Amino acid sequence: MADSIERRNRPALSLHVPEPDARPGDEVDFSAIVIPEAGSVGRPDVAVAAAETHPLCFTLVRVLDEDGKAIGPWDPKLDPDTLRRILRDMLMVRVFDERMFRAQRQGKTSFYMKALGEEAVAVAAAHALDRDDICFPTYRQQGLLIARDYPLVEMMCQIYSNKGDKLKGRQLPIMYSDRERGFFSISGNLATQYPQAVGWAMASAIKGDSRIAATWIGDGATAEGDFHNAVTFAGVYRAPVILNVVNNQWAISSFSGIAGAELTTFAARAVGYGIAGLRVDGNDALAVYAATRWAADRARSNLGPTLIELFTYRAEGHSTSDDPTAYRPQGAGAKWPLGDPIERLKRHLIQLGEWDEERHGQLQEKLSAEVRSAQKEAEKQGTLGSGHFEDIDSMFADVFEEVPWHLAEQREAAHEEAKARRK
Amino acid sequence: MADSIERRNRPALSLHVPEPDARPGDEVDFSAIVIPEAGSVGRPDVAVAAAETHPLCFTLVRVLDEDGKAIGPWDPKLDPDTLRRILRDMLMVRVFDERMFRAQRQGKTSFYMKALGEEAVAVAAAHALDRDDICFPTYRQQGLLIARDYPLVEMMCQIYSNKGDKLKGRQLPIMYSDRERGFFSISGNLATQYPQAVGWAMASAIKGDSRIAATWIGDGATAEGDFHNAVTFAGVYRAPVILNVVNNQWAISSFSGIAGAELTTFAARAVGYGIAGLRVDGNDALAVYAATRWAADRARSNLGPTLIELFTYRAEGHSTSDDPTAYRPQGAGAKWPLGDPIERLKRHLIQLGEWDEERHGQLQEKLSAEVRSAQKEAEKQGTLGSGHFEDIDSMFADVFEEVPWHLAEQREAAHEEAKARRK
Amino acid sequence: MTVMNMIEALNDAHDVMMGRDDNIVVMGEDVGYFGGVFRVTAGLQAKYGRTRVFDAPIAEGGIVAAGIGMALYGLKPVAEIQFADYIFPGFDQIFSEAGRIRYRTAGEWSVPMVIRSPYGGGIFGGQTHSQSPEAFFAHMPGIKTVIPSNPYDAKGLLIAAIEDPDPVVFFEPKRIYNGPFDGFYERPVTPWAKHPQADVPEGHYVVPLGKAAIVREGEAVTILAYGTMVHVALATAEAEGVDAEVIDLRTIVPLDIVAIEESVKKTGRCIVLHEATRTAGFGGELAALVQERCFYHLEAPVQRVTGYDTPYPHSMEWTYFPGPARLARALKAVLED
Amino acid sequence: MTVMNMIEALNDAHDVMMGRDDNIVVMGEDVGYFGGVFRVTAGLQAKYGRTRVFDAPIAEGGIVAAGIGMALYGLKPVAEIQFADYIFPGFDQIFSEAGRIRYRTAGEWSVPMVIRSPYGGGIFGGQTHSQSPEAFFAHMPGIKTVIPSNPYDAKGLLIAAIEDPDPVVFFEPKRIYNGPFDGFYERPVTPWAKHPQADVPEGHYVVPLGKAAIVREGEAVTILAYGTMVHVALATAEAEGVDAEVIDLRTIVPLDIVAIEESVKKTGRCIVLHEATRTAGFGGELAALVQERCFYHLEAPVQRVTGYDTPYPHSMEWTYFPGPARLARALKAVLED
Ligand SMILES: Cc1ncc(C[n+]2csc(CCOP(=O)(O)OP(=O)(O)O)c2C)c(N)n1
Ligand SMILES: Cc1ncc(C[n+]2csc(CCOP(=O)(O)OP(=O)(O)O)c2C)c(N)n1
Ligand SMILES: [Mg+2]
Ligand SMILES: [Mg+2]
Repeated sequence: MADSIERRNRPALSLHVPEPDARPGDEVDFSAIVIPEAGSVGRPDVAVAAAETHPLCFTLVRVLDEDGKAIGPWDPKLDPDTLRRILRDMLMVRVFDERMFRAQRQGKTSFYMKALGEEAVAVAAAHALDRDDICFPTYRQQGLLIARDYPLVEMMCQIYSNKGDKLKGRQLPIMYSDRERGFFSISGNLATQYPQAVGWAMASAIKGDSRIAATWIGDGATAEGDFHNAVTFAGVYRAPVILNVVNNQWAISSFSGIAGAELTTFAARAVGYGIAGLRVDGNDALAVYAATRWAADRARSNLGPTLIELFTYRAEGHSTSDDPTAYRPQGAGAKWPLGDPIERLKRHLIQLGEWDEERHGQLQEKLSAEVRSAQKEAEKQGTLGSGHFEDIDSMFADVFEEVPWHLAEQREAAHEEAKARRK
Repeated sequence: MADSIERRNRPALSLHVPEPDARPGDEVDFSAIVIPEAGSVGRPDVAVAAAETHPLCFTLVRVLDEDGKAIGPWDPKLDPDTLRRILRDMLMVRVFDERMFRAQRQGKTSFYMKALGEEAVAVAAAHALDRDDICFPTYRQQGLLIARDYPLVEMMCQIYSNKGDKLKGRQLPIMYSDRERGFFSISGNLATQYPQAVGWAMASAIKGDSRIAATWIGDGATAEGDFHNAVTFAGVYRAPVILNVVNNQWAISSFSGIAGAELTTFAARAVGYGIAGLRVDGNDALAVYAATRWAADRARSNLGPTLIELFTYRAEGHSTSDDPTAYRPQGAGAKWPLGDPIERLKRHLIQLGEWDEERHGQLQEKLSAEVRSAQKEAEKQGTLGSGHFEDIDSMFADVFEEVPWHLAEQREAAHEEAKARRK
Repeated sequence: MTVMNMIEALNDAHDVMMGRDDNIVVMGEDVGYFGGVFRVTAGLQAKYGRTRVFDAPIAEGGIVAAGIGMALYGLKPVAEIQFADYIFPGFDQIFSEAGRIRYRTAGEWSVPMVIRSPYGGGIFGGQTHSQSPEAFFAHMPGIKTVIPSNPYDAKGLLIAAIEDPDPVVFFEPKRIYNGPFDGFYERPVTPWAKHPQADVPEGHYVVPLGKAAIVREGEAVTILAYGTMVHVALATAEAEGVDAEVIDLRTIVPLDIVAIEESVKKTGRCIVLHEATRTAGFGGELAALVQERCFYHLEAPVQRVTGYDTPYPHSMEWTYFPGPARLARALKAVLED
Repeated sequence: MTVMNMIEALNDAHDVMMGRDDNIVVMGEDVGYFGGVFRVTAGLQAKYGRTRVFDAPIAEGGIVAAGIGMALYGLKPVAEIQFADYIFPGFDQIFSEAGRIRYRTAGEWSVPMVIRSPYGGGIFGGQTHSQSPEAFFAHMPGIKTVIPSNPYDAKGLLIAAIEDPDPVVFFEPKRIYNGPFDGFYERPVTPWAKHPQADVPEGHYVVPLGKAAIVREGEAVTILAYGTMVHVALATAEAEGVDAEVIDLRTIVPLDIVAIEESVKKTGRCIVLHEATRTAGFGGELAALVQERCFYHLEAPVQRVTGYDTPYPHSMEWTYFPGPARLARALKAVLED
């Protein structure tokens, strides 16, 4: 056995507990964040061996520079209409979020979550994917639904759990589901969707289909075992799936260091599973589009999964239940060095001569009007506060395809209880 | 949305299911395995940043060359007595395994698992660790107990679940536990010990202790969520723990490709968690010793965890319940290019002039005699086949520290049932 | 009709269904080339190919989750969990996901999936190869739980489970894979060959989920059992010369409440028999239901005969196992009451 | 004596114990700097330092496993699982490890650890912030399960749990964190302030595990409840003018069987009340025990009043919740029988 004596000369051990750079009262300080020049990162062919992508796990794929110019090999060279559509969708997400946040504050629903500052992550990806590729999102990818033209009224009815709610008041607000648009039902249980997406992709491969799957997870939730299960299965079977990690650097009150980001990147996880990996400026819609498209082409060509870390920042609270000033400095979001995805794409379009402040103002107006009228429409069907979805038979439906005797008996009892109450 | 038309020009997807190079009837072929020269891999200072170790995750730390010479910076330069002790312990494991395997075949117990060909993994590590460092092993690290002088009779009584069994017949054979020697109870549930070891190490750091933890897991079990939990926590809190992955290339009938080893190494997992990683020739006792010592020094110096992949080969069946010729070529073990850890260390000692065939033969004799007499001793206390541990009160003890009423009632009923049976 | 043991019958159920439906895929640890540690999937990879029958990483959570994803796509995954003792890493995906997806999507999506797992004791498997965790699954909305007791039912129930539109947990009492076991462990083991329920029809047939079988008619007392315990109940009734009615529940969710009520109202006495630990076991649910629905017919309290509330001890298997001696004492008590 | 709500009482229990015992460490998601999403650990990190109170990665399995490792070392970890709905990734470590380590090592090692988790419905939390999974834990050998119903008990029981030598799962009914809730949801919410059980002694005191409290004496019927449901039982008894004896179980394993038996033998009638889903819920165990032990005193079947066997529906919370209307109907039934 090694001599125990020398151990005594060692320093006592101590536990390292990661702490963010700044807490309430401190100055926000993002100076430690290394930001490579836009266009400075090479773009490997989609057919390269996974290992050749691993250097890209330690940098940032960026396309838009400070003046809004698109540069370098990752520029997807999108036509102005597509660019305007992406801008429009991101702006719609923001306007919609703002409105629904207020609706919650007005007691019209129990809960809401914004994607402020992260709109590019979902919107640009949606445009890079094929329309019939399936998405296994988290609660912060409402941009996918907006980009795939899910009616605002449908979204609002779900948020209100009202009579028009397709999900019959069963799900927490924003836990949307829309099979028609390839948007899988959001689960309250973090990370569960990640390995499910891999299973879906495996099935697509088993059947010789050509549709792929894309899934999203937050930085915090990567700690769950389901993350490991997903990447393991994706790697072993080379499943046609895009594994997105949305690193907005915060869970609820805990920062990404508590999820393991102090000494490495989330993209670097790809190395240990032998799959392709990319680390991307998540506030650069063109970079997100290009990376997603690269991974989609790779998956569709039967070359397996790609892990994409989307480096962004959660500019506001985690949800309507959260006040971020309790654990991080006020206004941290505004100081985020990678800027605002909407402003950046707007600047790009203007710089191309395809957009201007006036049209931007008009668009904003138009979208606000759309949202307002959708809200009026939705509220005709009630809100959680007044006129929520209520139907005893429905409460017992869909537990199983058919209602077994014990649920039928309980349904009967529920009806009688309701009668008794009315008296 | 991206144009769906072009998708139709894509090849249909297909599922990749990993297959080993050879199945029963095929020729064993290990030619694909890349084996760097002994001594060719550099040894970084224990204080380097984790990232600087990552190149070592894609090679093999080796010390003993073909002629049994120890070469290169990883040579631990052990004195002959220590070398002989390691040789003795490995040989003891082999002799013991052989004997107990036979005992199971003779119906003296229900189950047994050998470590044939992997003896260096546990034995050399035990000698590199401090005596009071704790081990969270799997069922294949019996070498830790042998190296820490756990009485053979104790081991056998546990294997026989007999009256002398310290664990009172409660555990499957070989699921040893010995707190005194820092050997944590083996669980039937794979991977559970891995995050527990990290928690123990975190506690040691919290208390300013200087003891570290070491844990082992098989290649197959790395797929469990507990593996991810362990490495995540170890990385986040920089816990003083050595995370060993024993890659013997087989689970039961499934090879390491099913665990994700086709396109990367298990050591490479370290990269994505930002911790140190080493990949080691697991059949080279000196390399195992040196790597373990490097990781132990690093952990004890408060520099955090190291993931060590021990590259070896499971030379025989998974357990007494398994016949490997059903899924891999006969005699694959004998052809393993990294050889036999006992033969290699023996050659080294002989080459140093510190050992010879005659003494080796005598040692083997002596160890066999020790095992035989221990077996006689143990069998005086019975075997599972005849005279296993049986005590109704004990069956209800240790569920909780104190026996609550419901267990007391059940104990009473069990006594009455026994009485009724005797009639 | 061919004589099959339970393993052959389960293997045949896979074969019959995979031949009929290309969407059925089989995955699990060691189920591929090797055919499973209990050989239930033997030969299937050779016959149906590696992309329909394949080994999975050792990650029960991943196996269940991947299966859910495949079911969402439109496949019918049949996943094997090597031992029921190892199903728990997949617990969250079964409970929080498989069991709720149809509900939370208002029927937009569903998870037709079967999770098979060898289960129960009697093989000296120690704490982690012997457990009977059915009660956990019976408590999960949206999950059906099936436990066959013989080759005929095993095949028919597995086919029904595969054809079911909802997730089904299918526990296979491993002690009776190769022959019925009645708890008289000192007697020579009997193979299935001599057993009537080992005559298994070729091809497709169904034993419907939710239907119990009255395997012995009687007037004195009703014994509710499933899996291995059905054989213990039958043998003990014989040995004790008790006119017991033995009901093989076969499915515990949904339960065949009609069969239970009719029998208990007839006999006025009831014993619930299971191998699982007692407290909060499924026997509690059965006893509660019986006294709720047959209270005025009961002449004695419903008795539970179960495993003890301890881990399953390796060497003391026969002291732990709820065999004929334990059941006999309960029969005496319930009949004397 | 200070008036405290349940959150303050639980926070105080941590504070009192951490001050007395350096080996107590607190970990969980958001419990450190922020003090927990329900503020139960507020101020503890500032007072006891970052190595004794710290945030954990979002990995409930890792939290439980690391806690087990710490307990094996000799610390006393108190881990928070943010919502009981999210405890399932840690299920295997609780069931297969924490609950069995003392047994499988014949006492060589043990796991003195507390796993706290906010639990239950009534806050419009939807399917995944409302569940009551106690029955799963009651079925685990080696695990104790505690559910307080008021600030005084919450502090005393948590101290007892921390001092207990075995692993304890401690469920905190989040609906009554800030005030007792009796199920009359249309009435104004009442704070704890006015409640006698909100008078919480300073410093150390213990409410022993395994002891129930008779919170209302009565002759007509026994109502067994715990957590939020205790308040529903009391209010309903008043509202219906029923002479009910209400027992707050406080600990479901180990159970205070003496209190239950004495009461039911006195009243001859029994209702079991819980929020959890019905089938294989803990109410089944209670009903089974009562009829086993009090059969000849029972004048009516034991009734179960529970949540329905569906996921917890967001908008229909008050139709789902087993409130006064449901209990009143059961009271009528059990008293008329
Ligand atoms: C299994 C599970 N554990 C805990 C929670 C509670 N919870 C909800 S969101 C959240 C933070 C998630 O952070 P991250 O993954 O980074 O996603 P983000 O909100 O930043 O998009 C937590 C802890 C949960 N929903 N599920
Ligand atoms: C959670 C769990 N799943 C499955 C098993 C069954 N099982 C026991 S050993 C084994 C193979 C383990 O292979 P590996 O991790 O490579 O370890 P090795 O036996 O090669 O040392 C399996 C699948 C188990 N014991 N626990
Ligand atoms: Mg985040
Ligand atoms: Mg292995």
